[in-house]
Amino acid sequence: MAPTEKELEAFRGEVKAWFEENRPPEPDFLLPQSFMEVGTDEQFYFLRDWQNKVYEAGYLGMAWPEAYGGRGMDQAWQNVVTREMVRQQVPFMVNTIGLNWAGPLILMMGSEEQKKRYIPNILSAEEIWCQGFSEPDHGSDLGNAQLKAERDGDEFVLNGSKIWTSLGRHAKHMILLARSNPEANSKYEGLSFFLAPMDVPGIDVVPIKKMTGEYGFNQTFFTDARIPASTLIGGEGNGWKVAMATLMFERGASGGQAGGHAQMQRESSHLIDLARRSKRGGKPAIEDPLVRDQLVKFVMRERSVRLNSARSAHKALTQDRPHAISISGKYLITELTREMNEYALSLQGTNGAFYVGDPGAVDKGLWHRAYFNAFSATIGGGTSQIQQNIIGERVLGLPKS
Amino acid sequence: MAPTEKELEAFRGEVKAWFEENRPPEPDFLLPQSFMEVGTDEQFYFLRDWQNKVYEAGYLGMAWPEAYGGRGMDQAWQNVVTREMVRQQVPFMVNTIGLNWAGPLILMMGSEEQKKRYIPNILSAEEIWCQGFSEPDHGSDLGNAQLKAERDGDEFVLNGSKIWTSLGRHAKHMILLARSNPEANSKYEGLSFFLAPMDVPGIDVVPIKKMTGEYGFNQTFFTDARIPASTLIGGEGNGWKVAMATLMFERGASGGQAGGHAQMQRESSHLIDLARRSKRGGKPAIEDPLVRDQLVKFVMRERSVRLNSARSAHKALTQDRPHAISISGKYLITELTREMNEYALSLQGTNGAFYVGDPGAVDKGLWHRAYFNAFSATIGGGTSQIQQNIIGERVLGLPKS
Amino acid sequence: MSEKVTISFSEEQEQLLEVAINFARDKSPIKTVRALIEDDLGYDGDIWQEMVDLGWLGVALPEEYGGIGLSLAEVVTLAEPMGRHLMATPFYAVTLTGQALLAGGTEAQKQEWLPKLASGTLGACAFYEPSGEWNLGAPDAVATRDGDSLRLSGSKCAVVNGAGAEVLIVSLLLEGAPALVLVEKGQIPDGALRREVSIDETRRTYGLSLDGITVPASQLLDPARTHEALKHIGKVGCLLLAADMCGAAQAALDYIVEYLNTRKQFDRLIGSYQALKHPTVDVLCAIESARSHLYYAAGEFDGPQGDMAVRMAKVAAQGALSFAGDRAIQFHGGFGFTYDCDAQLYRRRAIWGQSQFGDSAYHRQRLAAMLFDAS
Amino acid sequence: MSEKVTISFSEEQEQLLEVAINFARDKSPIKTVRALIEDDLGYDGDIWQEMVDLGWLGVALPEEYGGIGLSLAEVVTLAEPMGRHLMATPFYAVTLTGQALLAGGTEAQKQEWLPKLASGTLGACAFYEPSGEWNLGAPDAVATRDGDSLRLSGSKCAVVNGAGAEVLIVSLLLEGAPALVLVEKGQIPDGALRREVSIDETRRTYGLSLDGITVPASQLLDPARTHEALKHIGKVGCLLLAADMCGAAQAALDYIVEYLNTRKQFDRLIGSYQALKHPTVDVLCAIESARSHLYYAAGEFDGPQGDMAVRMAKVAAQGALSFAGDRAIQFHGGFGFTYDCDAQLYRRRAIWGQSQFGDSAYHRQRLAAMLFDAS
Repeated sequence: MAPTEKELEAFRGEVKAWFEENRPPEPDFLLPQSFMEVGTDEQFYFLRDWQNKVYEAGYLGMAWPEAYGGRGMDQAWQNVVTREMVRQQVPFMVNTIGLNWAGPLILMMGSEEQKKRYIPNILSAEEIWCQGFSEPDHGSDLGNAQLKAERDGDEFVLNGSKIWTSLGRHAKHMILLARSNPEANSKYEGLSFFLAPMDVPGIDVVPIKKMTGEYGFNQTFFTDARIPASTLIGGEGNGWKVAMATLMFERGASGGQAGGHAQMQRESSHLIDLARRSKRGGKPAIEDPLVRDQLVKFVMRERSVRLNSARSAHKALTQDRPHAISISGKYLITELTREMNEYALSLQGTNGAFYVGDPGAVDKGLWHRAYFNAFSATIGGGTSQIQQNIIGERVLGLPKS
Repeated sequence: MAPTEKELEAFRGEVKAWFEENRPPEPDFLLPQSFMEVGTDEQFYFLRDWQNKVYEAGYLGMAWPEAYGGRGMDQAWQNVVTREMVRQQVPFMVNTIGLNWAGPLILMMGSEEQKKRYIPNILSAEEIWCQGFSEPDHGSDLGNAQLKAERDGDEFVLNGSKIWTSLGRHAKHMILLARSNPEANSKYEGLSFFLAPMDVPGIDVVPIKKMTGEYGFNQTFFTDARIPASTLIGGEGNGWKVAMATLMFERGASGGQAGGHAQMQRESSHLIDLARRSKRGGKPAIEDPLVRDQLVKFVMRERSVRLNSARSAHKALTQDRPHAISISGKYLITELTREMNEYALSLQGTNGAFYVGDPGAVDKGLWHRAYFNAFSATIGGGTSQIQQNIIGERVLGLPKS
Repeated sequence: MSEKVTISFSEEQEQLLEVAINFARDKSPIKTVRALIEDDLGYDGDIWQEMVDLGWLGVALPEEYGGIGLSLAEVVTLAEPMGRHLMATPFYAVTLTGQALLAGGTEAQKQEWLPKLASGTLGACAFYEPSGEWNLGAPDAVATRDGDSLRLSGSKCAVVNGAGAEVLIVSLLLEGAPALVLVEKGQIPDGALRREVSIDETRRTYGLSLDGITVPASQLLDPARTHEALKHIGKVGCLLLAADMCGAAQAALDYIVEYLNTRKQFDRLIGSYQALKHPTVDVLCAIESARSHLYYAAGEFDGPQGDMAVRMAKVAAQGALSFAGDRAIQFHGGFGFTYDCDAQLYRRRAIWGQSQFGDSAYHRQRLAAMLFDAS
Repeated sequence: MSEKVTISFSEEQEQLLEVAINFARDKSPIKTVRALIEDDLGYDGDIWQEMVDLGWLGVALPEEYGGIGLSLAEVVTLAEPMGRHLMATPFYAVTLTGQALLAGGTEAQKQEWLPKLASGTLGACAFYEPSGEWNLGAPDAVATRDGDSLRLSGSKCAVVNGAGAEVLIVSLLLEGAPALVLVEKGQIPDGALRREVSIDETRRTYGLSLDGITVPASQLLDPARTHEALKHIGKVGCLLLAADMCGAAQAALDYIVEYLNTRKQFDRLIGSYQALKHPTVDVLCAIESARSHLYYAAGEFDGPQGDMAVRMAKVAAQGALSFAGDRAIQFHGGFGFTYDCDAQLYRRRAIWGQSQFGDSAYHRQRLAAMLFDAS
């Protein structure tokens, strides 16, 4: 039953207090801003323990079924928690792929056995998940995935390579899109989707240095790696459909995620705060009319993304193009994030010259790193240019390019 | 022989004085800003007489051969005149197509007879020229021109229609791209180029109302119109090459024009002047930091177009991509013009509501009209989007879209 | 803004929206819009009467003054579809006049005029002046006391539907302070109203010379509420224009998409070219954002964020329509440049909307103060 | 600007440009650039010596001080190709130091130091401070007179090639007025220089603590010329950075074009997609404009439009490189996000260039004053 506003308000107070009391002390190393940026073991274990603590407190997977470690409650309760986590800017939930993509996917189309096997450990962070979609030579062209999965009895033998596997070194499982039938009628029909174990022989995870100078991504090599056929999900040859469903979770176009925020957001409020602290000609930058005008533009764009979500609640207000908002969200927010972080550099005057690790770097160099990392979102999961194609074709019905 | 700087300086003084003395008094109707906007007879005759006067004074076609009505002088002299005309903002030279595209084309590849026949009357404005390139259904796709030109003895019979024929009602001749051989191997090989007379039976010119609410463009219909084969230029079947050469003149990528300015430019200086006269919050808009910032951006873009031309004089400074500047010029200047005129509307406060004809319209509504008319340049002669293709493919060597 | 945001949307809004969508589509096909451009009055009296009969002029007026007693949120659901179909009626002018009277009128004025406005009597607002300034609180026009009368002088412009109005609300200075005065049709000398050449040809606006107009002092609106009334008028104006421009922007987008899906160049539908497709996607996104700002502002109008939300709605709608109109012209190629192409109708409407109640830079400046300077 | 504009370009410039293009290309392939990032010194001493032997450090210094007696226009023709190949040498620091001394030094200082700088002795400039402000005329660092000595205090940052420099020019306040002081290597205590973590890893910059440094008063630069010297330094800094960034932007463009012409997606070369092609065209146009501004500024440096031209050159180059670098990352897709992709080198360089001698908004503000407020 849906909770009342009053109940939720009371709950929010409780949640607020819990996070205030239990948020982990700031470590002496710089924390990553999302699961894609976890580059060291100390960062990983810190975040894993924190997710586990939140789960143990009952604040994760609240709307997931009790049978699989959830609490079977209305989504509204979880949303209160998630928003409070964002508000207090506590560290994010590191098992992001498990909580937001793999988990809902398994709940939607996994077997009973798969649900029992995987879901509880996703919530507790005992088993970390990673994603095996992109390949080195087919960045945006998911349908062209070439990693081979040859059936051999009740096993599949994997050969090939996946790239951008965040948390690959810590992951126990991978959601994997592979080519099980190279002879299929279309490239899409030849794909299958696996909940692949990462701890079988023949899987090598090699870290990739990012342009930030840090690690966090990997390339994963498969050499005659054998995985059980029971890890198939959605049925052999249906990999493309499963992958599309997963992307709907990834883009936030489908609900059902376990909750908990997935990244430390750089919001306009942080940028405004930076402008208050920065000087231009001896005065706070926030007093500069040009800075003000630009900041208002950012605030409005950020608001519009939230307001779009709010408007989605009313069918009458989205009747013309019902999917416009959900399909365009990723494009809007990722480009905004990149631009805001880039703009932050111009507020730093001569100190924009300093990077992470320099005592003179503004906010420890966070803005520089955030700007660079923002590209992982304007590139990953379909580049902004591909997003524009998708929006144009699916929402406006324009012909394919 | 090239004149010295000193000689040119002296000449400039003379030219300056002549235009100051001879510029026509402001008429009681609003003058058009280019030949594409000539909508009434009174506008046309005013401008024709003015061009004739400038020619009679010896200030037009100065670098064209004496044999055809020019003066055979170095181009530098003509440039002094043209710049002075721009500086003083005297009315433009109305026979624009004749002076800048048809004229140089005939001089480059016309027969001796054609040169003698056409060139002198172009300069004197006795014979006005128009252009027959675009067709109603093939806006940007020039190579696909469908107007039929069937040979019949020493005549060609024309059937079809051309659109955007500025000055069509006043023109004596048209540079015409037509399909003389529908069976040719490629669509390009089937084209021929004519210096077609407009006063033969079977040619109808119908005015088109522009979005400004004014006229200036026409659609020209050809119904069994017969023109002499002697009006062919470049040879039968070579129409595409001739058209491309013409476009190089149109885009300013080839020199050889007769000189004289072709339009009343809306320059950043006019915009700055408007900002001085406009009020924002009781103060001149020019004191508003946001307005200032935007105006500086415009000034810089405008300057860069001029500086690009200046840099073109030095091969060492254009060695990497020798054609970049000439090929991109049209795109840069037309988009800048559109944006500047659009911006001008925001400087007018509540008075931006008034259009040409209202006594409350700022500068008689010139800015609104100029903004609308600016689209004729971002669309005509290959849209900005097509220009970007051309630049990408010809200058950067990128594959075709 | 990390708190949860909701957009309130009432059942009444939902019902009115449906009705208005159908009404505007049926009554204002583009042919009619173009025909009315040539018409001197500029709108169809029968259709106007239908709107009156539907009670739409009283939607946001209290029942005690003959209204329906809903709010401006419901008015937005009427104004947006009208904007989408470039519907030309005095709806905007009469609504604004009613709101001005409601916020600033004396009890007697409200009792006399609001029921009339609710039942279709025309009203108009005369705020702007040749100075071109947006600040409603600093007019150049003047009223001078002459016994029990006020003698007006100065000139006004951009008076929407001014010619047919039975009552006009005029801003001016009285004894050095801004004031609002009610002027009745009969008090306006012949020739004092002059039809203007508006950039938006679907609108009828008028210049008004105040010189020689004298009205009883009782026609002064409540001086104690002038400030509040001007603020309210500004907010209402922005909200109505935001709704209008949001609607028009959607029509401009539809118009672009239709062309991109039918027109071929180089043997391909032009919508397959990313050079046209991607900017069109950006137009869509601008419109979706603008609509979200609009309906948030509609629901939040009287709330703590109302002023901010309304300004943002105007900025967003203005931006979306200007962009959509500009690209609509460009993407229609040669045809886009003709008067027959509807693209110009949208672009002209955006220019007009920009000229009223402050442009985007103006509002962003004020938004900055609200967002960054709050103590 | 309806007058005729010309860009002067001397024979010496043309010759030097050719030589520098070949030199930079040969000596600074991208492998070398990346190797030097890992190197503590950050540049190749042998190559530096070659540049010294070519006389490049004396190009814009008068012959009487051991220079060649050409101008900064010729220096630009050297700096642009170096930027194009991300060449790491102390050329920038030494040139700037020489110009600072030339404009602000006493005759004795110039006679002592300029010939040394012209022949390869390293110099550096210490202007910036933790305040982050660009105004060179308002430092926080202070010099106090102590008999015939000056005691310095405060801290400086972003001192390019500070560690190896034999001489540093330091800005500070002396008796409340801005002043420039020459500090010799031997006068800097151990540990006072700290290598910084620069966003541009091809640069070596240092923080400098002035506390405890004492120099003879004779090391004060000519106080009568401080104002002029600071102005000159700002102009030179902008010009050198404009050249550097123009060069780098061209390399970034080449890097994009190369990828667009080889990488396939969905079975098509990605350069055939207008979503990538058209922004790349805009990068090209930005670069062409920036180069035109640059060479105009180079030729006009000491002319009446010099100050304006140099600021415009910096703004244009900054904009072109930031844009080119940002799009280079994006258009390289997943690879663009890796350290191995050169796109990041260009983007980092743009961020660094933005941080020095004023960003674009800063210069536009000053340009506005020159353009619009001149009497």
